[in-house]
This record gives sequence, structure tokens and C-alpha cells, in this order.
Amino acid sequence: SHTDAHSQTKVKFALDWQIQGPQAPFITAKASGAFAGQGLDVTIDRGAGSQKTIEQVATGTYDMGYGDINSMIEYNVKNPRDPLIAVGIVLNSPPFALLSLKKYGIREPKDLKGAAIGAPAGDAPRRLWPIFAKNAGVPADSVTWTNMAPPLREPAPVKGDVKAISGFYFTGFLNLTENLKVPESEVVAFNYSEYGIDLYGNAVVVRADWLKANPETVRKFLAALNTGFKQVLKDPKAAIAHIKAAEPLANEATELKRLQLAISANMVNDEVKKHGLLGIDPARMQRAIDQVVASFELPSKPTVAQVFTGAYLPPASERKID
Amino acid sequence: MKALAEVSLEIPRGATVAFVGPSGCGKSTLLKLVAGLLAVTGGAVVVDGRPVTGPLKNVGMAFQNPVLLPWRTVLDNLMLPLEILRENGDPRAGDRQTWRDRALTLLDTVGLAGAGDRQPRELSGGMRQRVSLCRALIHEPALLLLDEPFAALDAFTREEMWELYRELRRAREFTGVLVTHDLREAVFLAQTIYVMSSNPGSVAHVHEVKMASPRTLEQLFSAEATELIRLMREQIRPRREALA
Amino acid sequence: MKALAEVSLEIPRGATVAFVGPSGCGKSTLLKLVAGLLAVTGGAVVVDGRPVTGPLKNVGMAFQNPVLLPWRTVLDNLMLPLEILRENGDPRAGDRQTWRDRALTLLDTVGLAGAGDRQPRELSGGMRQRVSLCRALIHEPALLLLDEPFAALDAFTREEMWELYRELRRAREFTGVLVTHDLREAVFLAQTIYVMSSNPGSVAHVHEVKMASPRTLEQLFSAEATELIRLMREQIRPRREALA
Amino acid sequence: MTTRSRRIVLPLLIFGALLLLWEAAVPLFRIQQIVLPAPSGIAHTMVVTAGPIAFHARHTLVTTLIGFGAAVGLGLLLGFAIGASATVRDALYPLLVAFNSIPKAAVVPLLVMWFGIGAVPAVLTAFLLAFFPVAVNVAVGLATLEAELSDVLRVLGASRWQIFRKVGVPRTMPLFFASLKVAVSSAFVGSVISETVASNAGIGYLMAVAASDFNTRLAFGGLFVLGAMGVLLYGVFAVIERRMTAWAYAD
Amino acid sequence: MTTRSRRIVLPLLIFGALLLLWEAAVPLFRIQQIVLPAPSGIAHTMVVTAGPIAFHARHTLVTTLIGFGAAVGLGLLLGFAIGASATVRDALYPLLVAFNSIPKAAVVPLLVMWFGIGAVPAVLTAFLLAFFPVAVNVAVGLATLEAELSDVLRVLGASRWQIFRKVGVPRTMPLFFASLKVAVSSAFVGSVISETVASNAGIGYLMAVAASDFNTRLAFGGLFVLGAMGVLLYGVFAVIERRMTAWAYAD
Ligand SMILES: Nc1ncnc2c1ncn2[C@@H]1O[C@H](COP(=O)(O)OP(=O)(O)OP(=O)(O)O)[C@@H](O)[C@H]1O
Ligand SMILES: Nc1ncnc2c1ncn2[C@@H]1O[C@H](COP(=O)(O)OP(=O)(O)OP(=O)(O)O)[C@@H](O)[C@H]1O
Ligand SMILES: [Mg+2]
Ligand SMILES: [Mg+2]
Repeated sequence: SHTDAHSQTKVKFALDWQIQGPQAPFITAKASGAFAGQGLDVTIDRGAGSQKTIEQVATGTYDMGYGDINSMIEYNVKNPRDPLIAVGIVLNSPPFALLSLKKYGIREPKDLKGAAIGAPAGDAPRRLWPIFAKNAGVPADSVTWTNMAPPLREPAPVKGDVKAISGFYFTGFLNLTENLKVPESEVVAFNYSEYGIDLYGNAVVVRADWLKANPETVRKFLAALNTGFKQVLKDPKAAIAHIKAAEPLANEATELKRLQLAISANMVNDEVKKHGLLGIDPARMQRAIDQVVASFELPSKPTVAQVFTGAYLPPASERKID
Repeated sequence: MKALAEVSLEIPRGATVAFVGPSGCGKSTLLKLVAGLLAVTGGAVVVDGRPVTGPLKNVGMAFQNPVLLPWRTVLDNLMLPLEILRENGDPRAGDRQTWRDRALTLLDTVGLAGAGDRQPRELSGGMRQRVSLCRALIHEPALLLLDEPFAALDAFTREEMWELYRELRRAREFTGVLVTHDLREAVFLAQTIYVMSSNPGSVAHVHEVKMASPRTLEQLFSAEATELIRLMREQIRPRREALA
Repeated sequence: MKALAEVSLEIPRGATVAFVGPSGCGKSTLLKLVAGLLAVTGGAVVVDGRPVTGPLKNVGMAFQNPVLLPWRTVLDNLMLPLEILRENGDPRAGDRQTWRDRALTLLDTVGLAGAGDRQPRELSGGMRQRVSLCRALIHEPALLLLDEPFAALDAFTREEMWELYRELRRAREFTGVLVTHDLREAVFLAQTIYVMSSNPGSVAHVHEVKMASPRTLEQLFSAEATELIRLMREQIRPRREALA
Repeated sequence: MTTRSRRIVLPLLIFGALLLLWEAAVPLFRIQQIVLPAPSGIAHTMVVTAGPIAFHARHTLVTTLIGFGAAVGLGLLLGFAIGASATVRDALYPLLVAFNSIPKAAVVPLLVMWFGIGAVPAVLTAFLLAFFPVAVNVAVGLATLEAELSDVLRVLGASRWQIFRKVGVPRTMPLFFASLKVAVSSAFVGSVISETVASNAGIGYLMAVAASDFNTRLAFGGLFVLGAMGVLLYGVFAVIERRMTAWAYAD
Repeated sequence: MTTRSRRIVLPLLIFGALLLLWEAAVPLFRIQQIVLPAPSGIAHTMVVTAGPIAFHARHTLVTTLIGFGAAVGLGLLLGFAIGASATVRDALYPLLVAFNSIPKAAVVPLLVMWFGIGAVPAVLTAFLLAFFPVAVNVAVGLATLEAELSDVLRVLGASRWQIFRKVGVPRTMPLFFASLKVAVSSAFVGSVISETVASNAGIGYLMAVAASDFNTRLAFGGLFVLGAMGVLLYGVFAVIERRMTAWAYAD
């Protein structure tokens, strides 16, 4: 990065959330010099939620961002004039989950009937609840939702304000067990992916017109991200060291666990092992779009090509992991 | 800075004393000390046999600048003492109507009939001074402290006020302490006149006014009164020159 | 409410006129009208041949209540006119040092030598009045409006102030308008005296003071002066009774 | 035009002009709806959603007024204590200031943790935001009381409490009412913040939901409703102020 | 004890007593750390994290002061305009009030959308929160100016602007400085709010990180730092106030 900074292309990049374990691919790509090696000078800002990031990229405040692809689909349908497009998937399995505690006697989704569930209004799993409920055979209107900001979410079931919460599995599970000291055996989790919800999770997104104007920048960015991603998978501990350097307030042990949880549950699955990092399976993407459109009750349905392009990814061979 | 040197004097109950002296010699300060509004830094003020440590309770006071509460009408300003007395369970507090009548009578006496509903800011300087005087009188205090209460009045209104004071005194006993620049006023109203001097303020001369009370305005033209006024003029003049 | 009935009068340049009359008859109001501080509701005020529509610029004014800016020392209060004049590019604004000297001289003249650094709240009533007078004089205005400027002063200080006024007038020409309750003061200082009456305020009598100027205090004891004062007393008295 | 009607017409005119400018600017500069929707679109959404908006607005209003009432009570009390006694001022003031420097948005999660989700934290937040301006202004008013005004009562044998009531309170009224106007706005802000963080009703909640739906029109509509309600509350206290403190305003 | 030392010792004593009570209550009522950590634990965390805390505190301070400075400038200007001209007041005031009733926390997302994450939205939020109290107090001060004070200058031929400077400003100083103390706290609150949602540095950011980690000790530590900084800023303006407006305080 200490090469001639002036000749480097500047990129403003927004994360989905704070700098934590699961954000390691981006932080590592920057810290290890992968971005600089591609001639990019990337500024990484934290995000205020994976849905907010979509807005910030859409408005041009940021060149690129790391946000929820499902929110992006919704945004595109509602704002057809300036669509975004995803160029690389980082969370291949969506981390969406409902979490509850054994003490409420909830063993399976049916038991949620009549319960109050807490989540922020924009929470993706909360908004996808209707389709989860359908798949799990629970009437969608048999629960009540309580609005709460993210930091209030995990304490709520512990204190008894609500019986369950929705959220990202790795975040919620770790917050409950690590921070709130709930025994792991007490936690009940319903992962959406286990209920026929085949969505993708967070992706690198960019405005379609910006992509057209800066194809090389996107290509280089993804190449560097691929390098960083692979380094993270190979040595999560080293990745956490980069996280700690970028955010001295981070707790290394917790973030390592969070990262490992994200890797095993969301970043690496059979599809990734088969096709490589950052890419998609078009058939699955089609199913995902169908589900999002149904769940969000969207007026029109975009095509796979409008949602994702793999054209700027490094060759599959470079994205392959063992 | 020391505004007043040791001043020691005694005012007999029921008498009226006057303080005269050059501007800035400490008359207003002295009055505030007597009222207990200022704390003495040395020495003591004794009123009614008791040393003054805080504000006195049974006094009526009119300040050099008439201070009316700007958010109350003239009448409501006059009702102020009633409110305080009544809340403090003072036996002198009668019912509201009696006080209203008394207030209206007083306003009439000082030539302000009909001004009861006006706002203080609508009054002229002399009118405010008269309202302030009424407020000092309305609860019939045993001690009346007046700081140039008639300075902003024309000669005739002023003389009418002198007569008003005289009538009040005749009707009811109270002790009066009067600060004034008008030597005729002092002679007309007081039994004892203290001539003060500056730097620091102190009592330079004491005069007993021998004329019988109650007095008439004609008595002011008597040889005795004229001579006393002339004498006090002389006593004040050299003091000022010494100051300069 | 109408405070003043039609009042029409002309003040010759360089003369001093005095307004006397019962309290509340509208003297202060008249002065503020002349200064342009109040807007006329009917009629017109003409100063120097031009109708007054806003505050006049070249006047010195001392109010009945001495208004000093409480956040400035005495000296800084006196420097106020300089600051305004200088900012407005007035040729009379000299350098700061000259003004300082002038302020100190003036303070000395009114018996307040050494008070320049004091705060207004530390002054007695009469001292404030004198400071306010100095502020009205310091920029040597062509028109001087004084509302009972000497009311809070003892007789001697007051007479010294009269003499000060006389000396100032002798040294420099200016037009003076004086409101006062002191008939001797009016006779000593003014060439014309207007006796006002109330309800609504209007000029009831006009007196030319025939005595030669500049005058001496002794002249106040002359038959002419004594007679004029007696006459004006009578003129004011019945008015008040008519009011009551 | 009378002063009264001018007070209503003038700001509406300016407001209308601003809206027109805005309406024109949106297509002119090709501003995305997500960045800044056109006023006409916002108005349309507001009309369509009038029912829910009214419901949530009422909820916010009630919450605000309860918190505000409590704040005025405590603010007066504190302001009096601080303005009247140097010891109390020296002891309490720095702590109050410290407390006031803590963004209430940061305290809301704690309040929710302690009192659960719903109206209680909203009322408390409103209260916490509103009492400080009242206390400060009352304290300043009492501390800058002209000595002569209270001397008038002191020589009547009035107690400190009586002087406070008869002179301190009326003299401080202009400041007190000025502070009420500020405080009612603050209370309003407080309840909305709290509703945004954790509530199932109120304009704050409405805006949080709108934001999560990419419904910027409704979110802006919420802002307008907040502004209108703020003006209304402010107006009520401005009228009361004029009534109570006419003497302090030279006109 | 001198007044000066009393001003420092008294609040510290009370603060200490409160801390002790708190420390004792936590084990006594078996309060969970997530609900309320003990002060000793908070202190420990603060010492351990002193480096980052100092860094973030400095960032917040700079942001606050820039926003505050701008707010004072505009607040004075607006307050003057509103206090001096009835037309301006009638036209602008309701709009200002409406604007002030909009919780700035709700505006931050918009600011972020327009200016991105970082110091700019924080400065702007600080500014937006701080200018209103300044403007209101200055306007009240000017509107309640005693006519006689300005008459003194009017007869000297002073312009409105001169009267404003020579009488209006000093007469309004006690109110202006009272408002500065409030405004600097508000500015501080504003920058922290903004940092919480949209910044990579500052105490607000620190608290957001702590909250998302459920590091309640650090979050409370952040609150203490905010309180301390608030008192400091307030203290500075209180000292300036005393210097400038001693004449208004009878003692
Ligand atoms: N708050 C104060 N601080 C310092 N000095 C003061 C204060 N108040 C009054 N003084 C000084 O004390 C002296 C006496 O003042 P005081 O008001 O008693 O005079 P006075 O005799 O009433 O004068 P006047 O006749 O002009 O009203 C004056 O020299 C004045 O400057
Ligand atoms: N702002 C006002 N509103 C209504 N009436 C007023 C106002 N100011 C003065 N007045 C009335 O106008 C009349 C004249 O007042 P002004 O102050 O001119 O009297 P003055 O001759 O100076 O009396 P004094 O000798 O007592 O000072 C009085 O009756 C007074 O009540
Ligand atoms: Mg005096
Ligand atoms: Mg007058």
C-alpha cells in the first residue's frame, strides 16, 4: 500500500455492519495488501445494517458495498430507475435464523404459536417470516412481532420480554452464549436454510451504471477480495489479528468464534466447495428470487441476470477451495 | 471599601428623624442597614431593642428608585403586603375587600384616583414614586423608612404629600426615618435631623427641630425654621468642598 | 389614551427652555417626542426646521431615571457616545485619549473625581444621575434634553450643577430643553418657561425670564425672580385641584 | 393584514415556496426518490396512510405530554433549588450537566432493559430530555434577579419561599416560558427516539418501519408530521407565554 | 473551605457516594452485569481501554467543537434577526420550531445518505442540535430589552446594528452564555448520536461497538467519558460566562 498512492484508483466501500470476525475477508484483503496490489486504494467504512448499505450504494454515497442481496432485490423492484447488481456472494448460505430458549418450551416452529418475537423492523429474517412460517406449517399471523433495536434483541428473551428473536445465526447465537452466558444447550435455533429457504446472504453490490463505467475496478476489487477470502479461510487466526488491528476494541476470542461460525455455517458449503468462492448457482438464484418476491409481496420479478453477474469474478480455478 | 464610618444613634419610638447630606454620603446605605437589607460589616444596628440580623418584618419602605413589580397592575402592587401578611398569618391582614378599599383611598389621597388598573410602565416617574409610597403605607407599619420619597414630585404635590404624612402620623403612631435632599421637607416632618458628611459617611451634626407638631406649611417661613435651614445649608456646603 | 393635547411651540436656537408642571402632566412624554423616541400620533414635531420622524442624532439626553449600562464602568459609559460617533464617521469624534481626558474632567466637575472605574451598581442615586448628565454632555451636542437631571441631588450639588450648565452654555452654543420640578432651577437656567397642565397635557402658561444671562444665584433672590416663582406656583396649584 | 393573520400566513407562504422549490428541484437534478422524494409524492403517501399516521401521532403525543409534564415539575423544582441556594448549585449542577451530556439515545437501550419495551421508556426519555432546559433557565432567571425587586418583599417579612413565588416566579416567567417551548420540543424528540429504538407504536415506530421498507416517502411524511406536531405544541406554549408575560415584551 | 474548592469537592463527594451505593447495590440485588455492571468493573475496563478511549474522545471533541462553533454563529445571527424584526420572527420562527421538533436521530440517516459515514454528518448533527437554543435565547434576550437602555443610544444617532452591538449583545450576554452551556452539551450529544450510527471513530462509535459486543462495561465507561467531557466543556463556558456577565449576578 506504500506504493505510489496517486496512481491508485480510489474506491469507497461500505461494510454491512461493524468490523467483526465475519467481515474478515474485506479487512484482510486490505491489510494484506491485496487491494493495493491490484492498484486500488480502498476506504472501508463500517455499516449500519446490511439493508442500509444497499441504500448507501444506491445513492452513490459509496462506490461499492457489502449488503443483503435480498434487500437489494426489493430495492431494485421498488426503484427500477437506478438498479444495483451483486457481483460476488460472500455469505452463500443465509445466516437467517429464529432463536429461542428451552425454558419457553419451544422445540419446533409450531411451538411459536402465540409467541411474541423481537427484531428490528428491517431485519431480513423477520421480513422473510411469512415464507418460513408457510414452509414450517405455522400460520403466519399466529405470532406478534415486537420492534427493537439490534443491541436489545438478545437480552429480550433472556429477560422474558419476548419468547424468540430473529436475526443472523452467528450473531445471535454468540451473543447469547458468549456475552449473555446462556448455556449452549439452552439455545434453540431454527435456521431458515433448513426449512427450504434457499436464499443467498450478503454480497458485494454495486450500481449497475457504476459497474458499466468502472468494470476494471470491479474486476480488480473482486480479485483482491478473492485473495483475502482465501487467506481468511486458510488462517482464521491471522485474519482476526487484522481485525484487531483495524478495530482495537474487538475481543479476539469472540471474533474468532464468530468468524469460525460464519465460515462453517454460511461461507463454506457444498455449493461453494463445488463452484468456488463468490459465485452462484443460477438455478438456486432463480428459486431465491421467487421466494423473495413472494415473501416481500413485490409487484414484479427480476431475472437472475438483473440480480447477479459473475462476469467480473476471477476465473473459477482461482476461486476454488479445498 | 467602607461606605459608612461608625454611626451611632437612637431613634425614639414614635418620632420621625431625617437624614440629609451630600449626594453619595451613605444615606441610602444607612437606611438599608436599618432595614436589615444589608449586613453590617462591623458595629451593630439595634431596632426596638434587638440587633438587626436579617430584614425587619414590620416596616414599610420606599426606595429611592420606585420599584414596582412590572407584571402587576398598580392595585395589585398595593395588595402585595396584604398577601404576604395574610400568608404569614399576621393579625393585621384583614379581608381583601377592606384592603382594596384602603388601597383605593390611598391612591385617591396621593392624586392617583383611577390609576389602580394601569400598568407600572404606563406611569410617569412621579406617579410611580407615589404608588411606591402607598405600598409602604398600606399595611400601617410601625416603622416607616423613606428614601427621598418625594424627589420626583412638583412642589405642590410634594407639599400635599408632607401634609398626608402629617395626617397619617396624627392618626396612628409610627416611627419614621426619612432621607431627603429637601431641607424644608426635613424641617417640616422631622423631630430630629442628622446632617451627614462623606468619606466615609458619618453623622456630622444633629439638630432637634423645636417647633411644635403637627406643623403647618406657614411655620416653614418662621424665623426659627429659616435659620435652621440656613444653618444646615452651611453645614453641608463645606463638607462637599472638603471632599472635592 | 391621549397623553398630550395639541402643543405648539418653537424653541429658538441657542435658547434654554424649561417645562414645569404637575406630576404626570406629560413633560417626559413631550421630551421623548422632541427627541423622536416616541412617534407622534397626531400633529408634528419640528426640530431645526425638519419634522421629526425618527430619533434625532445630534442630541444629548438625560432621562428621569439615570440609565447607565450596568455592564460598563462609569468611564466606559461616558465613552459610549464617542464610540457611536466614531463608528458613524462623525467629525466630532476625536481620538480616544482626548475623550478620556474630557470624561475625566467632566467627572471631576460634577464631583465624581476618581469614580471612573466604578461599576454603576456601586453608585448612589445622585451619583448615577450625575454620570448620566456627563454622558449627555460629553459629545457637545447642539440640542440638550434634560429630564429632571438634578432631582436626586442635595441643594448644594444641585446649585453647582446649575452653575456648571451656565458655564457650558457660556463656552459653547447649544439649545437646551429642561424638565424640572424646581421652579428656582427653571428661572435660573431658562429663557422661556412653559407651565403645563394635565388631562390632557398642554401648555397653560408661557413666561419669558427677562433677567440677563448669564445669571448668578443671587439674582434668584431678586424681586423679579421671586415674583415669577410665586406666580408659577399659583399657576400650577389650581390645575392640580381641578384634576382631583 | 393583522398581526395575527400575518403570523399564520407568512410562515405558510415561506413553507409553500420551499416546497415548490423542492418539487421543482427533484426532476431538475434527477434526484433519486430514495435520496429525496418529491413533496407531491410525500403528500400522496400521507393522505393514503392518514389512518395509521393519526393513530401513531396520538400515541406519540400522549407519551410526550406525560414526560413533559413530569419534566416541567422536576425542572422547576431543580431550577428553584439551584437558583436559590449556592450550595445546592455547587453540589448538583456539575452532575446535572454531566447527565445532560449523555446522549439520551444512548440511554434508551438501558431504559428498555430496565423497564421493558413500550411507553415507559418513551415517557422517561421525553422527561430526561426536557427537564434540563427548564431547570437551567429557571436557575438563570432566579440568579439574575435584581436585588431591589426582592428587597421590596424582604422588608415585608416575606420568607424566601414567598419571595420566590411573588418575585422569583413572575420575574423568571419569560425565561421559564422560553424554556417550556424548548422543553416541549425536546420531550417530543425524546419520545420519538425511544419509539424508534423499541416500541410498537408512535411516529418513531412508523418511521423505523418505513425506513426498513425503503418507503422514503412515508419516512419523510413522518418527518413532516413531527414538524407539524412540534409547531402545534410549541404554539400552544407560545400563546400561554404571551398571556403570562406580556409585561416583559416592549412593543 | 473556599467557594472554589467547594465547587469541585462537593459534586465529587456526591458522585462518590452515588458510586458507592451503586457498587453495593449490584451484588445486593444480584443485578446481572448486562443490566448494570458494578462501577469497579467499569473502572477496570476503562483503565484497560484507556488508549482507544482517549483517541475516540479526542475525535468526538473536535467534531463537537466544529459543529458548536458553526451553531453559535448561525444561532446568533438567527436570534438577532428574530429578536430584532417582528416580520422575520413571524415568518421564520414556526419553521425553526418545526425543524427543531424533528429528532435529529431521525435525520442522521439522511445525512449519511448525502455525506457518507464519517465526521461530516457528526459535525452537521452537532450543529443542528446546538443552534436552536442559542437562537431562542438570543431572541428572547433582545425581545425583552428594556426600551430605556436602547433609548440611550438611539438619541446618539446609533443605528439598529449599533444598538444591537452596544446594548443588545451585552444585555443578552447572560442569556446567551446560559444558552452556550446548553448548546455545547447539545452539540456534544449530536456528534455522539451521529457517531453511533455513522462513523468510524468517536465515543459514539466506541459505544456502538461495545453495545454490539454486549460489552456493557465499556458501554457504561463510554457514558462516564461523555459525562466527564460534557462537564468539562460546560465548565469552560461557565467560566467564560462568569467573566463576561458578572454584572448580571447579584451576590
Ligand atoms: N454595591 C456597592 N458597592 C460599592 N460601593 C457602593 C455600593 N453601593 C453604594 N456604594 C457607595 O457607598 C456610598 C454611599 O452610597 P449611598 O447610596 O448610600 O449614598 P446616598 O447618600 O444615598 O447618595 P444619594 O443622595 O446620591 O442617593 C457611595 O459612595 C457609593 O458609591
Ligand atoms: N407607556 C404608556 N402607556 C400609557 N400611558 C402612559 C405611558 N407612559 C406615560 N403614560 C401616561 O402619560 C402621562 C404623562 O406621563 P409623563 O411621564 O410624560 O409625565 P411627567 O409630566 O413626566 O410626570 P412626572 O413629573 O411624574 O415625571 C401620565 O398620565 C402617564 O400615566
Ligand atoms: Mg441615596
Ligand atoms: Mg417625568
